[in-house]
Amino acid sequence: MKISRRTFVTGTVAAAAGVAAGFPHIYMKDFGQAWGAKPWIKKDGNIKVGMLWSQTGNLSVVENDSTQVSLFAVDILNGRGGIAGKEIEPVVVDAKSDIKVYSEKATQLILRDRCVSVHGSYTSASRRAVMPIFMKWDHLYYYPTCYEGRECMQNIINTGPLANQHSFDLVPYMVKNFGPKVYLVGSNYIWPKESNKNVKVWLERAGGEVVGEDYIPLGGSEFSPVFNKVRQQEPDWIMSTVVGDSDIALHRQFLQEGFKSDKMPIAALTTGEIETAAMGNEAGAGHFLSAPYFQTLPNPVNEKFVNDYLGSKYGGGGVTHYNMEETYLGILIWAKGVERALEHTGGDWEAITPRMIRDVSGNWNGQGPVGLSDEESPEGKVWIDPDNFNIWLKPKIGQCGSDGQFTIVKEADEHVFPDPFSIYPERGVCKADGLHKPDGTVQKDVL
Amino acid sequence: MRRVNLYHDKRAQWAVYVVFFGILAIIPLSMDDPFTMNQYSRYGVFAMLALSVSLVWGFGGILSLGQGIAFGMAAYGMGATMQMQYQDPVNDPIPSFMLTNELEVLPTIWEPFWHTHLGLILAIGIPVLFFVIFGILMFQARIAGAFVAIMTLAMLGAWYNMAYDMQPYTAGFNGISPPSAFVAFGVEVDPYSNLIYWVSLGVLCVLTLATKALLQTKFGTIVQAIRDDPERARFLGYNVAYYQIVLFALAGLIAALAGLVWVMITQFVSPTSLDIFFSITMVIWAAVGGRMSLFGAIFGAMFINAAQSYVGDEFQATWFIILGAVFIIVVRFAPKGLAGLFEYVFGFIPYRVRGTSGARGDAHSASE
Amino acid sequence: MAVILDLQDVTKAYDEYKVVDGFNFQVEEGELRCLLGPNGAGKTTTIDLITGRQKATSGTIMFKGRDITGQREDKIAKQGVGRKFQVPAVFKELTVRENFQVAFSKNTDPFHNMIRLGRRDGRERLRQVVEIVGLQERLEEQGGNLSHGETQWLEIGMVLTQNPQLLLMDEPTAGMTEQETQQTSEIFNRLKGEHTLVVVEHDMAFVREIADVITLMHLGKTLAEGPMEIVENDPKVREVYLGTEGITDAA
Amino acid sequence: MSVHDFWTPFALEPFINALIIGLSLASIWLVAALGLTIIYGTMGVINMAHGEFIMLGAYSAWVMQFFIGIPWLLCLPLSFFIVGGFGWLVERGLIRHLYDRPLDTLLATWGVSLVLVQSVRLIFGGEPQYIDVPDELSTVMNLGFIHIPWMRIFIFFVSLGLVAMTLAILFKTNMGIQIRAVMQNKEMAASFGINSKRVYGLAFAFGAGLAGISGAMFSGLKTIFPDMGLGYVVEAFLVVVTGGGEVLGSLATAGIMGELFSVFSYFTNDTFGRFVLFVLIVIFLRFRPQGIFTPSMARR
Repeated sequence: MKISRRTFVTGTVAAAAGVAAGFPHIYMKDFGQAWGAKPWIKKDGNIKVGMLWSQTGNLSVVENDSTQVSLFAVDILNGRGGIAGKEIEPVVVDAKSDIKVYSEKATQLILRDRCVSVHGSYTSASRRAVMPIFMKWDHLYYYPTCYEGRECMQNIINTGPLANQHSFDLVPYMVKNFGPKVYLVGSNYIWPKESNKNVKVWLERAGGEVVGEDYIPLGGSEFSPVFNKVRQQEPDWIMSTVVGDSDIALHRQFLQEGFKSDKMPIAALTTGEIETAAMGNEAGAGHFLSAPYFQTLPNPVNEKFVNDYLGSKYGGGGVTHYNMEETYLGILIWAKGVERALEHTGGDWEAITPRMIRDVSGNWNGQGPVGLSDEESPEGKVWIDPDNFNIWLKPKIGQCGSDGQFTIVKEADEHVFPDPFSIYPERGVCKADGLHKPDGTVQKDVL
Repeated sequence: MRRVNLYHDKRAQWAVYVVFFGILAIIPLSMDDPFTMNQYSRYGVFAMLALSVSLVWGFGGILSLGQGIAFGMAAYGMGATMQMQYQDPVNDPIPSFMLTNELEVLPTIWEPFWHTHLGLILAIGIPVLFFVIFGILMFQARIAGAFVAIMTLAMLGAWYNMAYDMQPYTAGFNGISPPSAFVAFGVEVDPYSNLIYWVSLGVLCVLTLATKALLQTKFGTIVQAIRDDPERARFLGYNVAYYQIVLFALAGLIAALAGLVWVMITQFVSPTSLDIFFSITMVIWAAVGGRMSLFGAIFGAMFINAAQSYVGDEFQATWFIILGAVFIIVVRFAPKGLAGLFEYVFGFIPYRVRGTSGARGDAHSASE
Repeated sequence: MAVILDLQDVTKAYDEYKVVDGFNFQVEEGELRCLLGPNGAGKTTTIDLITGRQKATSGTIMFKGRDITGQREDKIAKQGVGRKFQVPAVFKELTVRENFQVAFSKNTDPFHNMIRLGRRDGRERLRQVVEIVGLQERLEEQGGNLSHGETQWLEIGMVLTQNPQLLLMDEPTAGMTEQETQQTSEIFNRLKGEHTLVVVEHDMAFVREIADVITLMHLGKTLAEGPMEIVENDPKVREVYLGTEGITDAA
Repeated sequence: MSVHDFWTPFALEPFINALIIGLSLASIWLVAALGLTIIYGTMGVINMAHGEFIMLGAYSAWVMQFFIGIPWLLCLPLSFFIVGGFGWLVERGLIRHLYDRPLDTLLATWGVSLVLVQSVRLIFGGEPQYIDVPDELSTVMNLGFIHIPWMRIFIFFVSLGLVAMTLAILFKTNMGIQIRAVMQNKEMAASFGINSKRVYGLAFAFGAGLAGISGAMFSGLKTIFPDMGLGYVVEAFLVVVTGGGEVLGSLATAGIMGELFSVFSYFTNDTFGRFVLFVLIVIFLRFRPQGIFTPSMARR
C-alpha cells in the first residue's frame, strides 16, 4: 500500500476539522489574550464580580438560591448607583455540582473574565478545590457557608459561622432546658465531626455528656441503626449535624420511630427553613436550630429584606434562610471592601487588586474592620475579624413551629469571636499574614 | 487495483495522528493565555481517560466502569506527593488536615511520599498492581460482559466509601489540596503555564501513539480476537485471562497517568475522583467519539468537554438531558460513534490501492 | 499405528444424570473417526471433555500418552488438540488474514506478542492453509461478512494453521450447501493421514465420503464401533433409531 | 475516627433490634431489586435506569397526593401502572432494538437515567419533597425491648406480598408461563407461537411497575428528590447479581445482605459497613460464579 497525496490531504482536512470543532477559540476573536499587568477594574468598565454556584445538579437546590440572592444584592447596590458610581457586573457561571467544573470555572472567572473577586461554594469540598487557584493568583474568594475552620488562608473572606460560634449558645441552652445527656448524629464528613468536637467542649463546660456518636454517609437515608442505638442510650436530646436530603429523612424517621420532639428534641445546625418545608410541618415542629439568621427575625431591616427579596424577580423560592442571608452579607461586605480599596488608591480604579480588597477589609487606616451595622444587616450588626477574616456574629436559637417557621427563643448576649483554631490552640493563632505558630514562625496558606 | 475504505488504511490513520498532535503542538506557540493552557491540559487528561476506556472496552471488549479506581488512586498518590513536597521535614512535618484528625505523627503509608520519585512510582504502581490483582480475581473466574461492569462498579463504590471514611489519611470528603505546584527535577510545573500543556498533551501523545502501536502488534490483534470470541481464542491456545489481565492493567496504567497529571493541573484530589458518575461519563466520551477508534475516543472526550465548557447559557439547564439523549442515540443508532460515521462516509470516497496477492477486483471493505 | 487419543471410562454427570457414562474411546494416529449418535448422546460433551471445556466427573483422558484430564483449554490446545465448534466461531471484526494470524499461535505469551508485528507472523503457514481451505480471494474481508460455508472453512483453516496432531470437528458441514459439503469432504480427505481427525457429523452422505471407522454413541456410551457397513447393520443400532431405515435418515 | 469509638461493644437487646433492622433493610433492598430481577432474569438487560424508575414512582405518588389529593395507600398501585406504562414505552422505543447487545442496554439505560433525573429536576425542582402517610403507619410497635415502626412492618409485608405476587404471576398465569418459556429458550418459545417481543415488553413493564410501587412506598419512609435513585440502585444491582437473576435468589441475598450490613454497621459504622459489604460481594462473585451465571454453561 502506498500512501497517496489524496490520502494525506483527506487525513489532514479531517484532523484539522476535528481540532477546529473541539477547540472553538482557536478561531475565536479573543483567543490568545495576552496575560499581563492588566487592571482588574477598567477605568471605563464595570466592576466584574464572579458568582461560582451550581445552577444544575444536586447542589443546585441550595446554590440556586445563593445565585438569586447574590444577584438581588447586586441589584440593590446598582440601584444605589453601584460602588462609587461604578456599576457592578455579576458574571454567573454554572458549576454543575461537579468539583472538576468548580475548579475550571474558578480559573475562568479569574483569568478569562477577570473578575475582581468571586463569591461562591456551598460545600467545603468545592471551596478546597478552588482555593489553590485563588492562592496561585493571589485572588479573593468570599465563602458564605458555615464551615469547620482550622484553615488560615490569605485569599478568602468567610461570612458564615465557624464551628466554634455555631453551637456556642445552643449547647448550654439545651443542657439547661432538656438535660445533660446528648447523642451526636452527623453526616460522615469533616464539618460535622469538627462541629461535634466543639460541641463536646461546650458540653463539658455546661456539665453535659455524650452518650453516643454516629455518622452516616452523605445522602444516606437509613437511620434505623442509629435510632436503635439512640433508644438504648436514652439521651435527653439529639445533636444533629446531618445535612441535605439525609436531614429530612432523619426528622421523618424520628417521627416514625415514635420519638417526640418535646421529650427528646433534635438540636441542629443546618435544619433551616428550606429543610423544614421539605420534611413536612409535623416532622420539623418542636426541634431547634442554631443559626445567625432566621426568616422570622423580628427587626425592620430583616422585614424589609424578606419583603423586598420575596417580592423581587429573584424571590421565587418563597423563603429566605440563613445561608442566603450570609451570601447576601458577603456581597455587601465585599462592596464595602471595594469602596475602601478605592479610597486606598486615591480614586484610581485600575490600581485595585483583589488582594488589596481583602487587606483593606481588615483593620485599615484606623477605621476598624469592614462590617455592617444594625441598619444594613438583616441579622444585626456583624463585622469581619481583622486577623482571621471570619465574621463576628450573634448566634440565635430558634424553635421550629408547626408552620415550618422558627420562633427565636434565645439570642446570644454578645457577638462571638470567630476562632478557626478554637479547639487546636496548639496549632497557633490565625492572623492576616498567616498562622502564627507557637514557635514564633508564620505559615501562610494553611489549608 | 481494488477499492478499500480509506478509513482502514493504517498509514492514513497514522497520518491523522501526526497531523492532530502536530496541530495541538502549535497551539501554545500561537498564544500565551494561562486559562486556555490550563483548560486544554484538563481536556488532555479527559482524553487519556477516554483512551483507556477505548483500549479496554473498544478493543478488549471489557466494559470497565471502574477506570476511576486507577484514576483516583493515582490522584491520591500524586496529591500525597505534592502535599509532602510542600511540607517541611523539620518545622512542619505533618499535613494540616491530619493534625486536626487526631494524628500526631505522619502515618506510615504517607512516609514514602516524602520522596518525590518514590511517590510517583507508588502513585502509578499501586493502581496498576491493584488492577492486576482485581483482573486476576475477575478474569480467572471468566467473568465477562455486564458482570465485569457491575463488579468494577461495586469496587469503585467500595473505594469511594473508603476514601471518604478514612478521613485522617485522605482528608475525607473535603479532599487534599496541596498548596503549591508540583516540582520535578527542580522545575516547577506551574498549572497555568505552557509547560503544563506540554506535560498533559505530551503524556497523551505518547500514550496514544504507544497504544496505537501496541494495537498493531500481534498482541493487539489477539486482544481484539478475544473481544470477538474469547472461547475461540482459548481453543487456539491463548490464555485468555492472562491477556485480559494484561490489557486491563494497561488501561489502568493509562488512567493512573491521567490521575497523576490531573492533580498536577488542579492541585486537588477528593473522593469525587472515585465518583461512579465520573467513571461512567468516561465511557460516554469514548462511546460518542467511537470506542473502536483511539482517535475517536480522544476526540469524543475533548469535544464533549469543550461543548460543556462553551455551550451557551440557554443549554445549561438541559445539558444533562442533551448529553443523555446524545448518548442514547449513539448507542441505539451508531454503536461505533462518530468514528463509525466517518468510516461510513469514507466508504464512499473513491480510493484505490494496488491489490495484494490476487485480490478480487470488486472486493471492498464493508462499512457499518 | 499408535493410539493418540485414549478415553478411559470417562463420565460426566450433572447430579444424577450422566451425559457421558463410562465412555471408552481410542483413536489411532492418522485416523479419521466419525462420532455419531442421536441428539443428547453426549457427542459434544465428549469433545468438551477432551478439549477441557468441561471437567470429567471421573475417568482419564490421555493424549499422546500424557494425561490431560481436567487441564485448561489453552494448555490442551497448545499440546496439539484443535477444535472446530458446532456453531462456527470466527473473529467477526477481524479480517480473514488477521483471523489466520491469531490462529498462528506458536508463542502465546502476551508480552512476547507485544513486540511482534502481526502481519509478518506465520506467512508461510498461511499460504499453505489457504491453499487447502480456499479463501485466497477473501483475505482482506471481515470475518463477519463471510458466507456460512466460508465461515466454516475459515474456522477449519484456523484450526489447521496451528498444525494440531488431533483435530476435533463438531458438525463441520452444518448448514452447508451440497456443493460446499462436497468441497469440505475434499478438504477432509486431504487431511486424512497427515492429521488425526474426530468428526461429529449428522450428514450420512458426508460420513460415507470420509470415514474410516465410526463410533456410535447412545446415552453417553458406545453403542457400536467399526466400519460403516457393520455399524449400520447392527440390530442394537436399529433399535435405538426406531426406524427401519437405520441411521441413514435419522439426521 | 479514632480506634476507641470505632467499635460498638456488644449488647444483646440492641443487637436483636439490629437483626430486626436488618430484616427491614433487606425488605427495602428486596423490593427495590425485585423489578430489576424480573428485567434482568427475563431478558438479561442490565437496567441502569432502575433507580430512576424508583424515583419516578416516588414522584408520581407525590404528584398524585400533592396535586390531586389521592391517599397514599391508593398511590401505591397507581404508581405501579404509571411507571409500568413508562417502562413499556422505554422498552418499545429503545430496549427492544438492543436485545442482541446486552452491554449496550446497560449504556443506553444509563442515558435514560441521565435524562430522567434532569427532566424531573427541571419540572419539579431539586428540592426534597415528602409525602403524608396514614397516621397509623407513623407510630411504632413496642414489644418489650423490641421497637419497630409500623411503616417498616408495612414495607416488610408488602415486599413479601409483592414477591409472592410475582412468583404467582410467573408460575400460575399464562403470561408468567410465557415469560419463563422465553427466559429459557427464546427460539423454542417462538416455535410454540409465543410472541417474544410482546413478552419482553410486558416483562419490562412489569419490572418497571415494581420499581414504581417500591418508589411510592419509599417515599413514605425517606426523602423524595431527583437523585434518590442512586441510593437504591447499587444495592439493588448487587442483590440481583448475587442472587443470579432469580426471584428466590434475590430474596435470599437481600436477606443476607441486609443482616450483614446491619450487623456491620452496628459494630462499626455505616460507611465502613458499606465498604465491607461491597468487597465481600466482589469476592463472592469471584468464587461462586456458577450460582450467578446460570446460562453460562450453555454455549454451542
